Amino acid sequence: PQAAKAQGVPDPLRIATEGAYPPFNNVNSKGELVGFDVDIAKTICKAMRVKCKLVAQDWDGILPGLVANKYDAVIASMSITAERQQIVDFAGPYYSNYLRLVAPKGTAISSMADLDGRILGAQRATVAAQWAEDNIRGGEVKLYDTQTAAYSDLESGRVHVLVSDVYPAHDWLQTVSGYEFVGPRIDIDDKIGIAIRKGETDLKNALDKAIEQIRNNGEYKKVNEKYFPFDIY
Amino acid sequence: MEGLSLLALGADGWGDELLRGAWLTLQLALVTLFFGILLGLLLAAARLSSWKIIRWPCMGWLLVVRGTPEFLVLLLIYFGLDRYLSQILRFLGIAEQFELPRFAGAVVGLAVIFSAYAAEIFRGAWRAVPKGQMEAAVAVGMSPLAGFWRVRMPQMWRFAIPGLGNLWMVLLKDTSLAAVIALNELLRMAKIAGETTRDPLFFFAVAALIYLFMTACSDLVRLWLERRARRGVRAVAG
Amino acid sequence: MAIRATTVSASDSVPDSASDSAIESARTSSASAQTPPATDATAATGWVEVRDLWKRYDDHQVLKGVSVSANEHEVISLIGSSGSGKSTLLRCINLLEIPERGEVFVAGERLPFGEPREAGDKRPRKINNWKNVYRLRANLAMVFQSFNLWSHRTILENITEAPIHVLGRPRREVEEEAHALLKRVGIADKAGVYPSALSGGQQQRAAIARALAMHPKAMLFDEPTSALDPELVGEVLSVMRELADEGRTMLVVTHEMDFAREVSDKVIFLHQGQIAEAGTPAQVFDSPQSEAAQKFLSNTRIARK
Amino acid sequence: MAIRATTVSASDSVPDSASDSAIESARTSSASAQTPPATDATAATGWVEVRDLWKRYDDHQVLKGVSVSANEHEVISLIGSSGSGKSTLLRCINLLEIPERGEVFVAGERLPFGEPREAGDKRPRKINNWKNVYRLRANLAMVFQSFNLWSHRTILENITEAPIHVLGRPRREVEEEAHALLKRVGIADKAGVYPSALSGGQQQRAAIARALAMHPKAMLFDEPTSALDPELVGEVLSVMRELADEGRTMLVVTHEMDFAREVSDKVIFLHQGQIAEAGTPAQVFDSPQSEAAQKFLSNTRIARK
Amino acid sequence: MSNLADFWDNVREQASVSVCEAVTFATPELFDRGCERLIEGAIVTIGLLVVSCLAGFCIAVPLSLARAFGAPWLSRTAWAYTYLFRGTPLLIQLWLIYFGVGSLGKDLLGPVWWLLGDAERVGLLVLTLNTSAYVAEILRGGFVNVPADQREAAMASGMSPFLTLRRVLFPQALRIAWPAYGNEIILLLKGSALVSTITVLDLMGQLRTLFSRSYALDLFLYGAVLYLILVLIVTGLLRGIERLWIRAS
Ligand SMILES: Nc1ncnc2c1ncn2[C@@H]1O[C@H](COP(=O)(O)OP(=O)(O)OP(=O)(O)O)[C@@H](O)[C@H]1O
Ligand SMILES: Nc1ncnc2c1ncn2[C@@H]1O[C@H](COP(=O)(O)OP(=O)(O)OP(=O)(O)O)[C@@H](O)[C@H]1O
Ligand SMILES: [Mg+2]
Ligand SMILES: [Mg+2]
Repeated sequence: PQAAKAQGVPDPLRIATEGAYPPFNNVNSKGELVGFDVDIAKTICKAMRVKCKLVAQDWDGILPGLVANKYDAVIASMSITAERQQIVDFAGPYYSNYLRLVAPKGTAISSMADLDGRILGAQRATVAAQWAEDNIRGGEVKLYDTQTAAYSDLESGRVHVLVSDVYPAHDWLQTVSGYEFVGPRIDIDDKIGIAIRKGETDLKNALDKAIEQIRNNGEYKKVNEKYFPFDIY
Repeated sequence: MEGLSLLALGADGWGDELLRGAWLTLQLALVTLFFGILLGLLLAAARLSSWKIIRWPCMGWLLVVRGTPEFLVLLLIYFGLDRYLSQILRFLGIAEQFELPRFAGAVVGLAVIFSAYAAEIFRGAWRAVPKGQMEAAVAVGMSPLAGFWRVRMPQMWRFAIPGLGNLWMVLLKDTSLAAVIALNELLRMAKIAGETTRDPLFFFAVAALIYLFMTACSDLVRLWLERRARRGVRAVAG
Repeated sequence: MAIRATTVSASDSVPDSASDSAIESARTSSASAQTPPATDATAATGWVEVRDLWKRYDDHQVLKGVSVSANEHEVISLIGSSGSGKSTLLRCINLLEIPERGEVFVAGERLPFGEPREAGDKRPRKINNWKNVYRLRANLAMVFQSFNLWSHRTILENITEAPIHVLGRPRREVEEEAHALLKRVGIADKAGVYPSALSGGQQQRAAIARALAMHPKAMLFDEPTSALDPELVGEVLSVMRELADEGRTMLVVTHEMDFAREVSDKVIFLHQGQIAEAGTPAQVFDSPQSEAAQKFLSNTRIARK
Repeated sequence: MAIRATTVSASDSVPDSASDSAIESARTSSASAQTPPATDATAATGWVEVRDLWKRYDDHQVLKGVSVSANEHEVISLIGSSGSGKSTLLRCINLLEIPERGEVFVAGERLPFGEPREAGDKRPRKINNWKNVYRLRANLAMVFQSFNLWSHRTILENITEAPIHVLGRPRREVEEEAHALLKRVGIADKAGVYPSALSGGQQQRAAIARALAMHPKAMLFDEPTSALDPELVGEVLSVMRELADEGRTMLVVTHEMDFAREVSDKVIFLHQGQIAEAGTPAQVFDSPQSEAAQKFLSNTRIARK
Repeated sequence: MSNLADFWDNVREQASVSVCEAVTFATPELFDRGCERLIEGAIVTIGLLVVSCLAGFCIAVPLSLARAFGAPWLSRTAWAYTYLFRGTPLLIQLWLIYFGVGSLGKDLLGPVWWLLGDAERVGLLVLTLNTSAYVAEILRGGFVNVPADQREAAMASGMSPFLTLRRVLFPQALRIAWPAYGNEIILLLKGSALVSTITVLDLMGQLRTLFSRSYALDLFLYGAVLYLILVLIVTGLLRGIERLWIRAS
């Protein structure tokens, strides 16, 4: 590939991620950041021939921090939404997402109408929550700070059904028994991108190019397979 | 058993991460306490000033700081201070870009919050010192400042320490706000560990124990200080 | 020592309270009677003097134009019924209370508060130059009616506090002297305890010792013997006589008529915020002119004897 | 009224403080001199009595076996030098301080604290039946040396507080009486102000009025005239005479020897925690037996006259 | 019980609608879009504050007495309680009770589930327990600093300890403790924001939900202003009470 590193890309490139969203980004017991997002970030940096500097940053401050130039990019499974695009730009997407409902085994839900009168849970500040708020009329919606909290309330029975990004839910279902995906796949054309400050076109171009490059040379596939048995791009 | 192995020190467990978080929490809290008390005394003095031109802005400031959610104060100070300092430095031609260290940013933010509450406590303590005590001080020719240091201040502590003790406890836990500016203190470390292992409650419980340990130690110090501050005062208890 | 005292008395009649000479001169001052030359129209005639003092709390006019002048060596007793404004007068002299109207002179220096006032002007007065006030107060020790010992300091510390930190004298010297003073007032064994562990009379004696330790040029005593037994009253009386002989000016509020008669050069009878009677003890006690004084004195048991 | 008083005096010599009869009997008690029959070996002989009282602060033994007995109608003066333990004795009588050893009787009732003790036993004593103590205290008003007015209540409220809330008397009646009392002590115009705005003498008078408002059977005065002018001292003296005539028992700590001589039935001279001299005023003042008393009295100015 | 809950829901809805109608002419467009939710959240916050404040105070008084005057074992027990709640973060308390104890489920918890099944009730419970611990410590500081002679005067006039407490110690202790108590109420008001992490839609809960939709930082500014207004009201009330007392000293 190119000999020189990409133009307009800071070196080292400072990247923020949340660090509490397994299996995409989390911290392992050695204190290292790991997960799909993290591996992708490293792969992208390698492709751009710059050094990576990853920081774990609380979700609430992650966009303000980007705008205030505390780091240059956010790779944290952030959906590209119109609202976010008002304050930041996105490169990518680097994967795409759809939603599924999760419920105790045997819950009879085959269509949206079956959700009436049930309590639905979702993680706040996710597209799942947005979808639930916009589309659920007959039921109540509860919003949780973390995915784990939502799982926990599903187990205690305070909520009946979860609506969740498919991959983390898939990951969770591997670890428990008694719960399953129910109802249809909810496709909302959710694309996950890399947030950068507005107007940094050079960086955006470089990132886009790098994503394309790792898609082509098989690096992406390697990372993908490490976490999921299916292609999530 | 499984729980304990989760807490192992080193690569396999979370013990060292949590301890590092706790250490950061302690550092943040201690440094903030120092500056917070100084700032709090100043604010209390301004608040009690007989000049409206000093008193009113001070009251406004206290109201705004106490009225705004803490994490917002911290965000504003960390991100705002940074920008304005940069502008000033650029204007002076000293440096192109200024980056406030995260630790310093957190301390400034927490100290601003702490001092706003401490000011109120000092004000109450100020008033609680019997009037005759200060009169005796100025009557021997002490300036109000000298009287303040030598008479009012030592007597203020006994009224202030219970309230400050509460504030210290609040502060120790408010350090978790620093997570907003990417400092991995104890509570955030516990959160991260909890999310990663999908067992947040266990790590919260462990964090709670660590907090309890820290507060237990500091409470002993507080009780000692309180007893000391009450020396010479006939006890009402009993 | 003598030389220093002279230099001090020459130009600036109030010695700088922070310097050593202040103490020296205070100790040896019996030699130097200094009334400064009257440089302006309002110059004082006494070492401590108040003129036409008016003081009001809310709508209760406590002092209604009181003038008192005390020279060096002079002991002035203030008598009067309870609530007549005696304590308020003392507190105005060292500006613990700021009068609405009137002037205060200490050591011939006009305490700088505000402009001269019209009679009807009711705004509270402000003090212009506080520095001066602090300096003068160090020469004007006060014993409070309620003692006001510092509760966070031991008796010894109560006494050494101001000499060390206001006058800047060396600790060792001050402590030695404090022990001597405590012995003199009879509570040498209480040096190390806190005021709350003292009986009323012991607190009063500690307060007197605290005032003495300042070697002030003038002393303001507010009922300094109220809590003392007769034996100690006699003791304090003799201390005060010595002080007067040393050239100190004293203003003493007291209810003990014997005491007033025996120790003072001048007696002032205060009645409802005004001076109803003033003169030598003989004049005031034996042939009072005003009706109020006659009534007051005839009702006291001493007069009855 | 008379009937009620009789019923009260018949069986239970201490009237129930919460009922109306308490006040009535307190008011009309001059008729009924009740010393209860001596039912046990330790029965008291006086209305207020202490026996062999020992009290220590830390390692300072203040009282060393003091016994005092005061009958109804009796006024006992406690004199003695400052720090001799007079206030401590009064405070022990209504158990504000708990003595290590000794017995306290009020109204012939043994105040129930602890078992009789061996001489060497130094453990602090505990009180068994606090209820009794509260009941008796309501009949045993005290005027403190430092007045102790409640700073968060006006003067009027200071006076009405206990009659309303301890004795359960109707507010209107108590307030009327309080105004009358304030007038009697000459501070009727201060009813609505807080203690901090009062002069020393006014505070003392308010404290006396507060004690009087309880119509107690016995009163403990700790230097009740220390802050008063001679005119007022005479006034208070006459109030106390009236009280004594009404059958009230009084224990008065005082430094005014005239006062002690004129008003009291018995004078007790306390010296270093022990009774050095006791007897009628004439006995104590004119022919003291103990060396301490001789020295004390010879040093007072009164003795000198 | 359910009547009260219905009533509460009604108040919330109607008040928020009418408030928003009243202010809409003066407020920015972004605020208007979220107005009803924000006001509803603010009302929930006020409800939480008022109830937990009152209930917390009632618990705090006996606790502080035990701390200040109780026998050693009593004092130590009370200390352990206050220390447990002051020594751990409110967030952790909320989570341990809501998710932790709550995860035992409806069947195991039986009647307790009524309390633990509902997020708002858990929030109220934890806020109450938490604030009672802080207030207890503040009041204790007041009690031990009342001058001893004030108490003696009360005892000498025959007051029982309870009466002494009610008429003398308590008013004076409260006055000493007042500024610190004011602090605590304000801290409680803002601390109550944490109940949003257990799904309560208080002011902060609504705010964060709205924010997650729009990412408009201005929203937080509006939220801050709403909190500020609440604090202003609380401060005003506190100051008013203090004024009444200052007259008296
Ligand atoms: N709380 C206390 N702690 C320690 N010592 C005390 C305490 N209260 C009093 N004392 C000591 O006990 C002794 C007697 O005190 P008390 O107050 O009874 O004296 P008194 O006879 O009333 O004197 P006075 O006439 O000065 O009031 C004094 O020496 C005093 O120092
Ligand atoms: N802080 C205050 N606020 C309002 N009124 C006050 C205040 N201090 C004193 N007074 C009033 O002023 C008057 C004079 O008080 P002052 O203390 O000067 O009396 P005094 O002559 O010293 O009496 P005493 O002999 O009783 O000490 C009294 O009527 C008193 O009520
Ligand atoms: Mg006075
Ligand atoms: Mg005494």
